[in-house]
Amino acid sequence: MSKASSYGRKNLVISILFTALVFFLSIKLDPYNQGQLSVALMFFIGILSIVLLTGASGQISLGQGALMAVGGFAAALGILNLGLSIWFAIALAVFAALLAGLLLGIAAARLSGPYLAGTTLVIALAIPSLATRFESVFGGDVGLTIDFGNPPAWLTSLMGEVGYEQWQLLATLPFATLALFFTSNILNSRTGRSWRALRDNEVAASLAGMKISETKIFVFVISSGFAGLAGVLYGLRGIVGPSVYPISLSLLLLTGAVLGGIRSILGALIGALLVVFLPDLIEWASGSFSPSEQIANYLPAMISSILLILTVVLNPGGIAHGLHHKKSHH
Amino acid sequence: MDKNENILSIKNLTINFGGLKALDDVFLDIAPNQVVALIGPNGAGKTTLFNAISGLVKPDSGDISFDGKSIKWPKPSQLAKYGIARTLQGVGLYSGLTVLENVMMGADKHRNSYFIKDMLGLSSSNESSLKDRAMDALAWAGAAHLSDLSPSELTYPDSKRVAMARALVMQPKLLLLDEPAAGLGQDEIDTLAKLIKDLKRKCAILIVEHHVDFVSHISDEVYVLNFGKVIASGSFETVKRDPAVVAAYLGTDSSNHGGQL
Amino acid sequence: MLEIKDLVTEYGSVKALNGISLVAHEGKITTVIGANGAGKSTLLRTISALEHPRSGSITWKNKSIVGLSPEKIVRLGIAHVPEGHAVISQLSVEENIEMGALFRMRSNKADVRLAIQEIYQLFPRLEERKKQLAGSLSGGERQMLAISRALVSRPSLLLLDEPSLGLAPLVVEQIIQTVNDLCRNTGLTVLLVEQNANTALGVADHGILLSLGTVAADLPAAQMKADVALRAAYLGY
Amino acid sequence: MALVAGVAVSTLAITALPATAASDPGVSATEIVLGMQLPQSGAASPGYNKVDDAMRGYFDYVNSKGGIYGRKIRLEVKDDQYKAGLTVSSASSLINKDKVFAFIGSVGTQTHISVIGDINRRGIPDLFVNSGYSGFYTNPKLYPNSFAALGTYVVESKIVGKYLKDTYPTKKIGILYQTDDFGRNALAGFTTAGLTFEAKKTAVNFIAGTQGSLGLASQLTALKANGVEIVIIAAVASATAIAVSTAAQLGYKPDKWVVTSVGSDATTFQTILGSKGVTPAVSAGLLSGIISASHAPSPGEATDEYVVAFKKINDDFNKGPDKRWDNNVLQGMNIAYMATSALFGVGKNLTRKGLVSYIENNGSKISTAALSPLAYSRTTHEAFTSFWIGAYDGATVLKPIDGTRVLYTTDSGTGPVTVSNYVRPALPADAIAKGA
Amino acid sequence: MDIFLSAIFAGTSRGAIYALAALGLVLVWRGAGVVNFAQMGQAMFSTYIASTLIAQNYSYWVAFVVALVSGGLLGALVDLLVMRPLNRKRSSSALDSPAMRSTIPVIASLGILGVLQAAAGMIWAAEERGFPTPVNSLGLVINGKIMPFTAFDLFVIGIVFVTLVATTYFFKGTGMGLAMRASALNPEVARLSGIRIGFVRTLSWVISGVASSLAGLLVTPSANLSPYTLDLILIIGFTAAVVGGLDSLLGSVIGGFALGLLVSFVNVYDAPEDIFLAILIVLLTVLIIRPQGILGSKEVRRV
Repeated sequence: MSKASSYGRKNLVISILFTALVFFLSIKLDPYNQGQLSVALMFFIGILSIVLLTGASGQISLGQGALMAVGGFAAALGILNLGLSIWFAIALAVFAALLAGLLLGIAAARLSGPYLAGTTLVIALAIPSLATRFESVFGGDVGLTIDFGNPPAWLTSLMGEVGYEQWQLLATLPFATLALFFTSNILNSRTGRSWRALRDNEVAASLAGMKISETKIFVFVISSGFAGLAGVLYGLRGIVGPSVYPISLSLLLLTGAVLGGIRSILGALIGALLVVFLPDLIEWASGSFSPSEQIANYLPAMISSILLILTVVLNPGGIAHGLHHKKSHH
Repeated sequence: MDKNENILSIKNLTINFGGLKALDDVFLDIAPNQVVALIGPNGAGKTTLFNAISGLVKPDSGDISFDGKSIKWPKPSQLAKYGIARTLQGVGLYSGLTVLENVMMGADKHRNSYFIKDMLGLSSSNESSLKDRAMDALAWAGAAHLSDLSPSELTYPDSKRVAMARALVMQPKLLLLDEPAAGLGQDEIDTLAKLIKDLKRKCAILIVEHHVDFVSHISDEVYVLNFGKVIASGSFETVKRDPAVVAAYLGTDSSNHGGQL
Repeated sequence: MLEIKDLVTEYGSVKALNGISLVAHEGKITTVIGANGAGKSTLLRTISALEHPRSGSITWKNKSIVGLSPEKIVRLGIAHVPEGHAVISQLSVEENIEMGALFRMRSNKADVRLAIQEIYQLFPRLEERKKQLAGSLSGGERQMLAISRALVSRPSLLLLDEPSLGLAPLVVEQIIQTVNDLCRNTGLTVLLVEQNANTALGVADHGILLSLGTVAADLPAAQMKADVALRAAYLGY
Repeated sequence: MALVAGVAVSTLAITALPATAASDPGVSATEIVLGMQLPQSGAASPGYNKVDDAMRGYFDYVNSKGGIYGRKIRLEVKDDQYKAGLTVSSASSLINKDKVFAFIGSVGTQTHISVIGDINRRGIPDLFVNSGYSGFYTNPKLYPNSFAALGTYVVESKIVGKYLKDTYPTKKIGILYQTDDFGRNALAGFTTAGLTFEAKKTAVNFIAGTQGSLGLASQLTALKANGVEIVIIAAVASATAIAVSTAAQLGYKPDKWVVTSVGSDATTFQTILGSKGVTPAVSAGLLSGIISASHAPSPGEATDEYVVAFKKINDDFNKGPDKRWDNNVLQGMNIAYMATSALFGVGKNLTRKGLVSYIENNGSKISTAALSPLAYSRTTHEAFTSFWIGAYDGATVLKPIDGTRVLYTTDSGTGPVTVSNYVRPALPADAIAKGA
Repeated sequence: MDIFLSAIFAGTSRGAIYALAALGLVLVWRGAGVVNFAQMGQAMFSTYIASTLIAQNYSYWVAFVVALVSGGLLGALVDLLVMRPLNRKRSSSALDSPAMRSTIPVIASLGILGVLQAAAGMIWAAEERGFPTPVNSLGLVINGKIMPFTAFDLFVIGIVFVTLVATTYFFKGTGMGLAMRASALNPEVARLSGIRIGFVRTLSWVISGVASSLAGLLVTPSANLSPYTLDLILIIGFTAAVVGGLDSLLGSVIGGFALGLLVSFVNVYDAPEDIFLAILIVLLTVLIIRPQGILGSKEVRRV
């Protein structure tokens, strides 16, 4: 029984392997795919926030994009007004998102199902509109420009020339690793266990001593922190603004989460890779019968929507569930 | 019996649902290491009483004291603190957790202060102690071999064992069992009776049960509810001959009970 | 005649019915009694197809009804009044009654009207309260309403699940008597599930005692009423 | 081997070096690859999704005539759905997968801002951006490789603002603008020109894209109630159509409507009203008299040689799903025309640095269908700093007011508005500008 | 005063649209227990069909009827192809928990929305379109003043009320309506009463589909038709339905008009940028203070 008691060590090993794999890819891939992979890692973090919120605790959110925006804007303001380095700005972003998650969580903890879905959808609409409301602060529709900057000297002296996409990927990697490590620890520990218990049976969970509302709010807060982290990294690709975090981003992440497997960390990774690389995949696959431009443009949206419906109807556990199959998952 | 000796004491408990009196001036005392059974026909208010004790229903009036201390009616999440554990009708296992995790949930004290440690993966020692306790409880319930299964893979009697283990692992002073024998075969009921007799050494037990034979074997004291009232209490032998109880169970051919429409 | 043979119904891995065989004769009241958890409700739910049997047969008027949907079975003249005053409390009394006749409203409107009138004669209180929401009725009235909802379909077999549940003895008496009268006057076949054994056996022609999903006794009602085994099943002596 | 001086580049262009000398990505002996980003699908795509097809149509025409010094132009187009997050990815795809030599004609301020920094950092030419956002062009040190395809919103509104102030000194002027960079830039320009707007009385705004769901009636009522006699609309064409038709329903007939060039496409206006059941005659009537400004000829000017030539090329070479002749098609054609001119201008030795340097130093030499000269210089990368003011006639053609076209010039700052006497050079016979 | 009046008028005419959208949501919530986020996608799709017919010179009313029929068909398809299999699957699914049971249909409906928008994009999205009104859309004259309120607005409000009365009559006065309410409130008792709840559920999807395509036909004259224009209507319609009480037809209509007035007043007296924030605040306030909405019944709410 000593094996599972050291879940932290196991997760550490997995996280290190993950880092090594991505690092290897960062050297092997072409710049475009380096960039795509870095977006996938950002989405991975964003989807992990859904795995925590919806997968683990059973609360749906169609507004994770809004929390990503909170993270992005906080960081941009920190960088542009306080002159923070991107690293401090990222910390600030997570903190701001945690705070926003607290506010939203307090409102959301009383809601469930379609009510929660609809309300978070309105939130996803309302929060980015604040950017235009307070244009002088948030830069209006144009937003605020920030980026990863140039790779630091120590890195180039270590690795030779580092391309912009490669640097983007390498800068994202530690955060993705941290998110992976933290999430797998959370889900495999008593914290995750009690969140899942809450999801499966509120009455039994409260009889076991859990405070239902407080816990739901707490999950919202933690999940928001991850969303904020994903949001700032996504913004650091060049811009933080309403057009970076539209409602469709929230829905895209949810699609990724469901396709991959809403209860699984592996599923989050699969889902992130899928939604990022699906358009490339379709482009590659449709090369032989070259559909008209208009059809080709809407093909990724069509295919991912169909996959979403099929997943929900046929295999709600997602791809990861299919992979784990009978194995009881965590 | 001195009321200070009682682990649980309820007085004048009344609950209205709309105009309906679900519980009417109910009293109940449980001494330590005693098995008290709550019986009565369907709809008599047994589950409502259980729910009131576990804080799932808010009484309109009445007092509850636990360990001699009068407390305001508890919230569900405080039960564990007071040392009360409960099984649910229809078992109520967490479907997304393994058997072991279900029981570990019972063993856990649930304070968010563990979060940072958990997130950093530093809670191994806590985890292993939780796990050891959970495995002990499962072993006691005869379900250790099921620890890695998911609740949906269990047979009904097995899931009852797991539910018992989950309640027991809380090390309660009072265990509330909701229809533990329902859906079990005779062999399994006998095993259950043994378990409960064994358990009695550790805590007091309040049990809602229909299976009278089972009740007669395990209970020290029986309360009979009908129409939200305690119509009889005492040892099973005395209670079962009480005309009011017989009438409640078998119906009356010529009743002089007041009609309530 | 309703004939059930070797019926097995499972909830997950629990065998709620473990090989039940019984017969309910036409124009008679057959009562199924037994302690809670004996499988009484499951039996009725399996007959009306709310549960699917694992094995065994159910025939009504010599035709198998296994595999039909609940809504088909109603059309065959089998009406089920489930446990717990199953009315829809957000609908009015009148609507609750009409609901039971919707499926034949178009084909036989006149008879539905007649059936509703007959029900109001049977339960005048329901007519007085026909515009009220069913939720505002007392327990006894709700039970009457639930039975009315079934009767309005003009069934030839009535499956009645614990009509006494939570009702005062006087009311139980009244309801059971009404059912008795119906059976005697109209030739309705009744399968009555009751925990309240004495009352049920008081009116029934035949009694069936269930215990842990099996038939423990199958006797004429009067004989069963005198039987000591019965007491044991309920009170352990 | 830094070829910094523009003169040197031009000289090299004349000396016939072999085409293979170039080493930048996207250019080979036989091909020049250009990349474009725009919303081809999604809410912001209608109208704009015609620009790329028009450009490709013109390039195909050029290719059919032998290309540019033997190099065929290939236009790679990426759909970013007007979502900045996707713009970053599709830019990377164009840069790294398609290995484009330069970006051209990218549509959208909000989206282009997400990649403009990166494109410039990589030294990739960012030609003729379809955004009037002055922040992209007025400081070439910030974005040395980015050049506009439009006059900035500020320039246009300063010119129109001054015209209104001079022509209607006593009229009460109001503005309906969409709350985004375009609407607010325009508002700023009009204010700089000396027009005064009081919020809620003569300046009302709406959220871009929501006019259908939220309505414009309350905004127009406010203008009407406050006696506004001249209404400026700074919004996209579809919103213009809704605003004008809503006002007609409200019985609000201001003396003049003034519509910024972005929102005044006659085809869009008529198509939208047409599908509402408004006959072309009626919608032409609604359009008639509306004041607008343009740097280019009106697509309806049947006698303009550029319009005639481009229309013919569009008919023959545009393979897009919707090639109906309108402002968007004209704009696409003109961008491709300008690009062809610049590429010929650089010469056979085509490098990124060379191209940027050529455009920066030879702005006035690059040929354009516009009636305004190109303003590209080392101090600004704005395209057009001149506009002419016109009014729609009954046949949906924007015509100079009083019959004579007067070209006004200004800058994106606070400089004065002056009259320009620029005369557009004649169209080359084959409609391909092969350079000075 | 003029401004105030016009804010009321403008709000009322918008409100009628929101009311229709809210009605459509309530119909399917009552009939099938699903909040259908794909609803305005269905409306958009059937409006495109109408628009295509009109472009081919069919009369408005032919297109109108075809759109309503195709709206109903779409509703039926959604139920038969997605919701029914989902219902069958849900009891045995890997994600079976009370929280997920109400969440999964929401995700499915978002998928349907995505399919409809992509399909409309593939078929029609190259150009932006408008959509005609069947009646005069010039402002009404009151006391010599032209109001921001047209005969078409009156027509829309009329249709809202006809729909409200018709659906209310349908629910309260017809056997099928009774069957529909019964199967939503208590499927088991409904089945035991001989009601074919599968059919009844599909029918409620059909009716909701018709109502939403009606909303689409009536809103697009003031919006331009594109695959995405109606998304916002759904969000406002959802808020209106929740404000009114998700299970009350009359409540949803009241909620719709309330939202219309809210939007209009924020627009006139504050700033358009605050509209979404105002909607969020109203939604949260209602959910916290009176979760069952203005007219919703407490028992049915599933918060």
